[in-house]
Amino acid sequence: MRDIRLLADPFDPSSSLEKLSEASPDSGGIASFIGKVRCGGGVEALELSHYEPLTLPGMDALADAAQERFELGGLVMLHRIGTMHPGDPIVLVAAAAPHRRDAIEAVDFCMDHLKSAAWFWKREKRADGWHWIEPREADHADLARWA
Amino acid sequence: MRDIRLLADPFDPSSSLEKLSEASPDSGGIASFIGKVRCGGGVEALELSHYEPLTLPGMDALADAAQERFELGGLVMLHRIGTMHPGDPIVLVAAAAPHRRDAIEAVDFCMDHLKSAAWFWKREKRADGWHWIEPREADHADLARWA
Amino acid sequence: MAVTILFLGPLRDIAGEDSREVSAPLDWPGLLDAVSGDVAAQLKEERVNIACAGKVLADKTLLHAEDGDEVALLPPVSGG
Amino acid sequence: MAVTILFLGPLRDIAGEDSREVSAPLDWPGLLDAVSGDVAAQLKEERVNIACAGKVLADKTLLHAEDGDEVALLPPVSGG
Repeated sequence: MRDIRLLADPFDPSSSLEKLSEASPDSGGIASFIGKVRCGGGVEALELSHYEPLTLPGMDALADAAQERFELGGLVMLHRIGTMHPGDPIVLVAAAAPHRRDAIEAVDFCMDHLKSAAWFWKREKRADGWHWIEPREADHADLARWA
Repeated sequence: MRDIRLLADPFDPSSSLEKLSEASPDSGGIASFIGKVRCGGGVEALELSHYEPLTLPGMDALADAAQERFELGGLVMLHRIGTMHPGDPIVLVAAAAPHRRDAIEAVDFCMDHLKSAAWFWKREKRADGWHWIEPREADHADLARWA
Repeated sequence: MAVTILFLGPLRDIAGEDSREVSAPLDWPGLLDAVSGDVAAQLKEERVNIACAGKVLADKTLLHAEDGDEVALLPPVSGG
Repeated sequence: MAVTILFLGPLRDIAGEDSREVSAPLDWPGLLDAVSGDVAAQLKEERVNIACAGKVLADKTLLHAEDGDEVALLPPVSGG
């Protein structure tokens, strides 16, 4: 199973995880990461914009790279675009693999690239209006680990 | 939320993940690993035995170590004992955290320790009977990363 | 026909518009002239990329957009 | 009263029993005498641990089990 998608509407990470698990009976391990809009901290909404001609092809190329680098039985990468609210899932990366560390590292690898090397721009709405989010230095350092 | 348990009966990792997610509204990230009995390969059943006076206290101490080492908003560690069949979940480790890499590394850390340093013994039933599973060399190397 | 310049992410706010049509062909000096001074200053920063016709340019100063091409101005990303 | 020796994991198969009661006190030489030669050979391996009264011994040769203690013989683990 390989499911790489941009989603304009809310989604349920649990049901995607279960589908991956069912579709990967010979993979003993499934690792996942779910990123959500944080509650608290004064964020009222979060908007993710993207550039269609680059974003999905970039995610597909990232999935290719993960499948080449790690021995995987399945890979799911779902990423929201549009406006989200606190508690809403933003991203799900899940990998099924015969060996535990392939699954965990594939998720780590994909998340680092989605954070720093995928064509998304994020802004938050606070009481005083919208603010663009700058990339964090830590995200670039995380990405550099895979070079 | 902290939920560290040994389970004698089948469990549903998805519902535990969802509970962790709901209980950790201010953690933007939730990482997880689900280990299942592999289908195929001729394994008909898997039995995990343990030593009660050590096993659960050991998992609690592991959870303490993870919470000390990483900034976590919640931690779930569920481990089956008894007889399982292909497709059955064996273990769920899930960590909620404000920062992605804390969540992912906490799961990695707990799994490495559960594999090589927790008091479980595993045997598989194949067509010719039961076989004890020896620890893998790779598991020891994985554990050594955290020393 | 023309070249469409697309302002993405925070560059949209700096430009005050989503996109702008300019006459083809469009090269790097032409692009810097076609946008506001604030946007031009951003474009000169290394961390701002340019895509032309769906491809990110390895060297944005070699931009050469023709009739019908879309030129996307890509500020630093912040996904996930 | 007595000391209970508990055979865990694969040691249970090697011993051919789950547990055995022996008279207290029990020390390391006494333990090696109380079990079969095959189990004793396993016990001498570094990767086999011993717990006494719920605590894993840092040095198993310092075993000193008293009346009512449980001595658990712990072969290499394979969890998760």
